[in-house]
Amino acid sequence: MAEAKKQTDKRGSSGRARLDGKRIVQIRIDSRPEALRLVRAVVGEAADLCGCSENCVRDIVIAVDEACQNVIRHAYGGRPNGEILVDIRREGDRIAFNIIDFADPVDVSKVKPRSLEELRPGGLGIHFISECMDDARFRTPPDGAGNRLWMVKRIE
Amino acid sequence: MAEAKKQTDKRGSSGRARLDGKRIVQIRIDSRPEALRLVRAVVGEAADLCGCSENCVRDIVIAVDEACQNVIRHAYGGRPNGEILVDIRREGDRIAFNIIDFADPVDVSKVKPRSLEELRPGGLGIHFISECMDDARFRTPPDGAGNRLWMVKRIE
Amino acid sequence: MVNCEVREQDGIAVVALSGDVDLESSPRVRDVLLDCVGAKRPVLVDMSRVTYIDSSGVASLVEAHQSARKTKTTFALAQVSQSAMRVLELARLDKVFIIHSSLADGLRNAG
Amino acid sequence: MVNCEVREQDGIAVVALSGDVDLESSPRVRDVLLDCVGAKRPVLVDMSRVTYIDSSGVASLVEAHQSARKTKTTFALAQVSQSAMRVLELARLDKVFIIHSSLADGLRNAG
Ligand SMILES: Nc1ncnc2c1ncn2[C@@H]1O[C@H](COP(=O)(O)OP(=O)(O)O)[C@@H](O)[C@H]1O
Ligand SMILES: Nc1ncnc2c1ncn2[C@@H]1O[C@H](COP(=O)(O)OP(=O)(O)O)[C@@H](O)[C@H]1O
Repeated sequence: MAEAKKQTDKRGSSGRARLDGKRIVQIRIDSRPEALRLVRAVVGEAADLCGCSENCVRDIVIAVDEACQNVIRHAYGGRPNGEILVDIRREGDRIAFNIIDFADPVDVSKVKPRSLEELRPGGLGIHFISECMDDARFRTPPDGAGNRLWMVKRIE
Repeated sequence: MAEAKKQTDKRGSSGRARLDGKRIVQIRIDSRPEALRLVRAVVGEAADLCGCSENCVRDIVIAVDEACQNVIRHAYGGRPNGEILVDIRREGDRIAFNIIDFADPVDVSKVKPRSLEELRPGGLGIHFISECMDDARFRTPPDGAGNRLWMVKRIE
Repeated sequence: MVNCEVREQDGIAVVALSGDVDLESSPRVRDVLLDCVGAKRPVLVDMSRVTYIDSSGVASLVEAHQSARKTKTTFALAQVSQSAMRVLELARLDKVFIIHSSLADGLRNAG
Repeated sequence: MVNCEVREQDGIAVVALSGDVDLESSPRVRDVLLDCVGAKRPVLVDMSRVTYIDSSGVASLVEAHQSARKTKTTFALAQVSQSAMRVLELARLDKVFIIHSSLADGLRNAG
């Protein structure tokens, strides 16, 4: 995943990172595994609403689910009382997904996929995200937030 | 629908109306008809997650959809650029749904069901809401918001 | 999110609705139903694949029903899905509309 | 949200998974699979009704696969749903796991 290019992020007048595009929907959950299906349901419907094919919807759901899982397991270290905000926007012929948490800022250099040569359980999330999305990287989070993973997918 | 009992609402230290219960999920949409299916998807999953039966899930989805429709058509008068916040919380053996808008405050005395004797199109939403939910009334909205419709349903 | 398929069968216009009939899609359903009723053939609406219908969808059915009454055309529903039936019951319309449990029944009686 | 049904057929433990295998439910799937593999019978996982599987679900399958290798037990998948197959492909596991297109095939070959 490309490292955050903080200097290039657009900011609103308050210095708050501005999210690009026209918002479709925003969902807020606690950092609990059982909330992931709420995210999958709304993300799948939103992608379908934007005109994505069945395969495109499937890939989007995979990537957003994995990103939220990583927030639960890594950013919040399994604590169930954190918040996760998933903001979905239309940017022309692409859909942008911002996964925002309120945990401590993450060392983005450590967020990388492992080689798939080695057969072992785990370590697939980042790989799934890069395969399923057209772009994904950490960007400046809004004020008060800890991290923002920005992912985009071309509607097809 | 019972009129708002503003004086009995709990308020946080900032005077903000406090929403009771443990939050399950919150979804934010624009006041557009096509966003209703995003709401139905997440509301249905949330009710199912709480252990509601299929019939109970169905009734909840009907009531929340109708409430959001009324916000789109009446509170925002069909303007598509308003925001609707649906906040879903667990209160013991009940689920509470807060439908919050940022339109002008509504004259709640005008929000009432018509008689079903008369056969005519329209005028069913409030009736559906009272049939499908165990309680529903306007309550003090959070700071900055216009209206809050609070609805509860016993999990069964 | 809704699909309206109209076909002619034994002189009856069979309208098969599928998907969600909601605030977004009900104007289209309304147009299709009123068109069919306006053509003065009996109209039978197959509701077996209606996954959701809201008050605006019900309003479209009521309009078509009223228009059919005026022109003395038959307007009936067939094999209403469970979730649509719940909404018709809530609206107390399950006793107002003609509802057939099967399409075959509807075709036999609508002509 | 996941259902794991284990039945014995021709000396093979057939595990039918249905629903979403995700971060919430994969620990249970993992336990069931490792139990079955531990019993040293061949294990065949029917994945036809898996509506979703994430990386944690895949990890459970990998663990069971590795445990079966150690004990020289057969561990195979059968009739993998489209959405699960996409995830196995993403993980490059479609060439690692034994995958049968039908349950009958799996039963014939697993024993
Ligand atoms: N949101 C995150 N916050 C902090 N660290 C993360 C985050 N996402 C991923 N990581 C780091 O990247 C690594 C690889 O992630 P992933 O490919 O999803 O596999 P896994 O989570 O199974 O280790 C993780 O082990 C973790 O160290
Ligand atoms: N959220 C709302 N804001 C303002 N007025 C509302 C709202 N909800 C309902 N009303 C009022 O209550 C009446 C009855 O609503 P309803 O039973 O849903 O039928 P309909 O919307 O078809 O008229 C509406 O006509 C409207 O005047």
